[in-house]
Amino acid sequence: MNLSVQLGGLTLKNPVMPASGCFGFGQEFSQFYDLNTLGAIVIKAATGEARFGNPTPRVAETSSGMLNAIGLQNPGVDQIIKQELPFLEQFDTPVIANVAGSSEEEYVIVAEKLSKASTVKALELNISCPNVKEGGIQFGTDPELAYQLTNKVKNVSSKPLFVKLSPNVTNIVSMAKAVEEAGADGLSMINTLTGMKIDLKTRKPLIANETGGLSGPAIKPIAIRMIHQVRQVSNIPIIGMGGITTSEDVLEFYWQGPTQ
Amino acid sequence: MNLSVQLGGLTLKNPVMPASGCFGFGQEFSQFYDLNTLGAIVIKAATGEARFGNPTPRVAETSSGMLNAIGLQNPGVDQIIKQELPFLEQFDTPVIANVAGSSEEEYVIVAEKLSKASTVKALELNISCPNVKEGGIQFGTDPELAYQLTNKVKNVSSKPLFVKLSPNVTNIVSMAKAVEEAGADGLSMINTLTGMKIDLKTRKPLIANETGGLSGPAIKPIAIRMIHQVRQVSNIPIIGMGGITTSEDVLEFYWQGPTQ
Amino acid sequence: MLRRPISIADYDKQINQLTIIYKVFGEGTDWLARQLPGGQINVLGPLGNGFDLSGIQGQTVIVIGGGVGVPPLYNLVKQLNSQFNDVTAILGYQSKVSIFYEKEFKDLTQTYIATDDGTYGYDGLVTDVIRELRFSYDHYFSCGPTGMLKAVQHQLSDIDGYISIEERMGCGVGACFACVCQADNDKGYVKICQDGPVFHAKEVTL
Amino acid sequence: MLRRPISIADYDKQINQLTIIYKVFGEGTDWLARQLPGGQINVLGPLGNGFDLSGIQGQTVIVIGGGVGVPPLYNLVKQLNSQFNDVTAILGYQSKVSIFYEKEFKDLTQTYIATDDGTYGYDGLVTDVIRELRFSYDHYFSCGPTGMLKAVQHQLSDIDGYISIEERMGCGVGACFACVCQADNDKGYVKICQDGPVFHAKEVTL
Ligand SMILES: Cc1cc2nc3c(=O)[nH]c(=O)nc-3n(C[C@H](O)[C@H](O)[C@H](O)COP(=O)(O)OP(=O)(O)OC[C@H]3O[C@@H](n4cnc5c(N)ncnc54)[C@H](O)[C@@H]3O)c2cc1C
Ligand SMILES: Cc1cc2nc3c(=O)[nH]c(=O)nc-3n(C[C@H](O)[C@H](O)[C@H](O)COP(=O)(O)OP(=O)(O)OC[C@H]3O[C@@H](n4cnc5c(N)ncnc54)[C@H](O)[C@@H]3O)c2cc1C
Ligand SMILES: Cc1cc2nc3c(=O)[nH]c(=O)nc-3n(C[C@H](O)[C@H](O)[C@H](O)COP(=O)(O)O)c2cc1C
Ligand SMILES: Cc1cc2nc3c(=O)[nH]c(=O)nc-3n(C[C@H](O)[C@H](O)[C@H](O)COP(=O)(O)O)c2cc1C
Ligand code: FES
Ligand code: FES
Repeated sequence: MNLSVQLGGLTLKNPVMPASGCFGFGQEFSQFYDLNTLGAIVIKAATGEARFGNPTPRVAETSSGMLNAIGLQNPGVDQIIKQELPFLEQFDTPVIANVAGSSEEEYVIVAEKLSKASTVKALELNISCPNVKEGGIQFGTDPELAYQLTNKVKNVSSKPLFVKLSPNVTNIVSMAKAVEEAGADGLSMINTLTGMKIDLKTRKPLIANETGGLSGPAIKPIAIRMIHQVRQVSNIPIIGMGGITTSEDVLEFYWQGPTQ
Repeated sequence: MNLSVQLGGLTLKNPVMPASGCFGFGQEFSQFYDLNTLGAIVIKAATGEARFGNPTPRVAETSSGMLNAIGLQNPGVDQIIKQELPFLEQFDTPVIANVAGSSEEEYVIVAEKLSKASTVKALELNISCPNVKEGGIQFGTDPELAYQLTNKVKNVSSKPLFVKLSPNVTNIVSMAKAVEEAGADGLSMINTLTGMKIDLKTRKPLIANETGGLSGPAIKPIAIRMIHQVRQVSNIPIIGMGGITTSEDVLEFYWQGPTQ
Repeated sequence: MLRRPISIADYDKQINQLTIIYKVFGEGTDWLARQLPGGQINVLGPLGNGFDLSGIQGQTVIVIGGGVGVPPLYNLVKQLNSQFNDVTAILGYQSKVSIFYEKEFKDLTQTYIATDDGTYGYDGLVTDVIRELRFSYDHYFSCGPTGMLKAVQHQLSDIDGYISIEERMGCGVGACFACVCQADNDKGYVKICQDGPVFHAKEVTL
Repeated sequence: MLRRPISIADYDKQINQLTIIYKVFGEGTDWLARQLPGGQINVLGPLGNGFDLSGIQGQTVIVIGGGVGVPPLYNLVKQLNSQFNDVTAILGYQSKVSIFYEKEFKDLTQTYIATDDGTYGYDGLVTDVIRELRFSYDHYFSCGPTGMLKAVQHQLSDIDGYISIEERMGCGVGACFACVCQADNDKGYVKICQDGPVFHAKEVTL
């Protein structure tokens, strides 16, 4: 059975790939299975400089889900290119690099550098991280800002560009349309929904950052709905995610018409 | 232990009440326990005329949650006052009536009629039902429309007015502020998040209405987050809901400062 | 997890035993099937109505079941027998492998089996069997997938009939309006969980 | 449900047996406690490091445990004994009722018990016991709540020490950056699940 898919110019062996941030830079999970079996590898968000991220606790369990507020911890784009990407060269699996930042300039610099790295086959523009004070999310909730940012990044990158949308919006369709018009080659849907958990002992938010991003099976119905809505108005590929844990889940996303 | 709470002018024995639509008009659950034990009873949405609601299937199970698209089925405000409210008079528990509609005029008429019913002690303005084509949700996602509607309803009603907010928005705080400025005596948070489930056999949405509202433990972290955010900027009472199933859940909401 | 609606297939008041028969279909029935003898499960019921057999005595009756609609008819046939009716059962299944309760029914009454794919018994639908038999009946009782009920309702429109219908449910007690069905009554609808699941065939529009 | 991080308290290579000791704290450990003999559970491990005892022979060693930090120290004391060290154990608990493994430790080595509320043994914290004893040690090993570790780290800052630290975890393998701790190394942090949970007391900033 041929499971290969076309994804905005890339050909993938199969439509299965890890979501950014859940897979580090690939080293850890390579001890558990052969990364060649994946359709693509999406690495953790890169920013212009190294970031330490948020204080701990950074994760909390919820019903059929979890909250995380890692806060984009990463060694910075230069270190990622130098120290992390070489390991991934050995696999016959395209690498998609997740691009983050606090300002338009930072996004553009990070995207430009990553798009020049030969191991990187596509970019995923993370305009939807809810876990850092400045950066990310405002680009993901305002179609105008999202359009501008996508446009600027597209101009400096020769590689296919996926834009990762935030579900924390009133109108997902207008966000999708804006970034498509700005030149996005595809969409990644969805990032996490902003949530909170209270520690019953302290009566305070359990996560040090107070809010965190909700992921897991709990949010799958929301992901499916948003992808369905966007699919009615757009034909560019969609990388679907949000609570995928079983093969049935894969099919539920697949039959929406997205790619993954 | 005195569990009584003040709720926008009402005094409740305790802060526990069912959410609108999950409790019909009280008759059914009165067979299972004494409705006098509740802090308040929130009845199903009333519209100007009788509505049959959406085609079936109307509900679907999801991980730690469910989708519903009942579509505001109800016998209409006049019938509710005549046929349903008399049953609730026997209980020493205040009734909060949920008000819905497709147009400003309809909301105003329904609110006016219900506020004159002696059994009704407060109104809950449902500007957040995601399950009917026209009506409800646009008022719940646009602060300007929400302000106007709340204001008009407040003018025709002498009873405390709670406005039920939709979580399907980018900025819950601006919605809360708008309705508070318009005169809301309190807020109900949250209504359901719009979601979808695919039937793996037909490859089509399982719910006849395609989308449905996601409720249950899955959405609790989102409810807690939104209540927390609104609590920072507003002091009016909040009726909290969204996935409350255990006493621990009650406390998690309670310690946000809302009333319920 | 939401509760699952399951019919009472049989009961024995002497030994306080209630029998349910179900098909492992998804997560809920899978969980149920993994429960061990001696274990406890949380049940809300009995809810709704059952087949009303008052006055149905010494008549000719046809009982039509499809798939998991078969079990609730078992106790019905027992009761019809005890009221001296002449009962014919017609049971439809997808395929030979999905047949169950054949012997139990045959021990009770004259029973015809049909399979969609013709791998056992009559090759076709229960409505085909009814057409071939060309008997005349005073009453019919049916339980099965909505498509089958609709066909039976149409085919036997001139006979007094009762059907048990299925719908996805929320509360099971009539409070949430998840399980409504259009009906020819003053409200225009019935709630299957509370008013049903058994209705007069003329009352509901499938 | 997310996986729960639990230390290996003891193991026996001959009979392929691994012992874990845990406190029923919330949903996950409650589930674990309800599993039956003969059942199977899904385990990912062993992950991370353990206490490194190479070269620690014939020395004086103090072992400090608090609450559920006690179990992982059991096998450690066994190993320290087998390497001819002179071991003192100081175990802190909230109250008399929460004490466990006292006898097991006393069978192995000289053991002091402290309780926060003074209902058993020494009335106070493990750091109070250490202060009273006024012995001198070559090394210390500690496992317990972060507050205790911090106090011990401070009190015994001039002794070569190793601490095992706790944090809420996501992946358990180093991929998600949930469990980082600030550290005095070139990256500025360690991942507890992958680089730890045991660190040299001088390396990490609690
Ligand atoms: C009044 C009534 C009586 C029934 N009696 C029996 C019986 O005696 N034996 C038997 O095997 N089955 C019976 N069914 C069907 C049975 O309820 C479903 O097969 C079962 O709910 C499937 O649950 P699941 O978790 O295995 O499947 P899933 O697909 O995992 O269930 C997901 C959700 O869909 C609902 N659902 C799925 N299929 C149906 C269905 N056909 N009807 C209603 N809800 C459904 C479930 O209740 C659940 O909420 C009856 C249904 C109704 C309405
Ligand atoms: C490296 C390490 C070793 C441990 N070894 C042991 C041991 O040997 N025996 C023992 O009883 N306990 C041990 N713990 C603590 C144990 O992991 C927690 O008590 C347990 O995870 C609580 O889970 P729960 O489902 O019962 O509680 P819940 O509060 O329901 O758990 C909710 C979530 O919080 C996490 N969590 C809660 N408390 C802690 C905690 N103290 N540390 C890390 N995550 C936590 C859970 O893993 C889960 O993801 C260890 C923790 C770590 C980090
Ligand atoms: C621990 C963790 C870290 C994440 N980090 C990132 C990130 O760096 N960049 C990003 O675009 N998304 C990040 N995400 C979001 C995921 O990529 C994904 O969009 C989300 O988790 C929903 O999918 P899931 O339910 O399958 O996890 C992170 C999620 C988790 C749980
Ligand atoms: C079956 C069903 C019907 C509902 N009908 C209404 C309604 O008529 N009016 C309303 O304001 N909310 C309605 N809701 C939303 C609930 O009142 C509540 O806001 C939501 O379900 C979240 O709370 P929960 O997770 O505790 O169910 C309905 C929810 C369900 C599940
Ligand atoms: S299932 Fe709620 S009304 Fe029937
Ligand atoms: S738990 Fe994921 S990095 Fe440690």
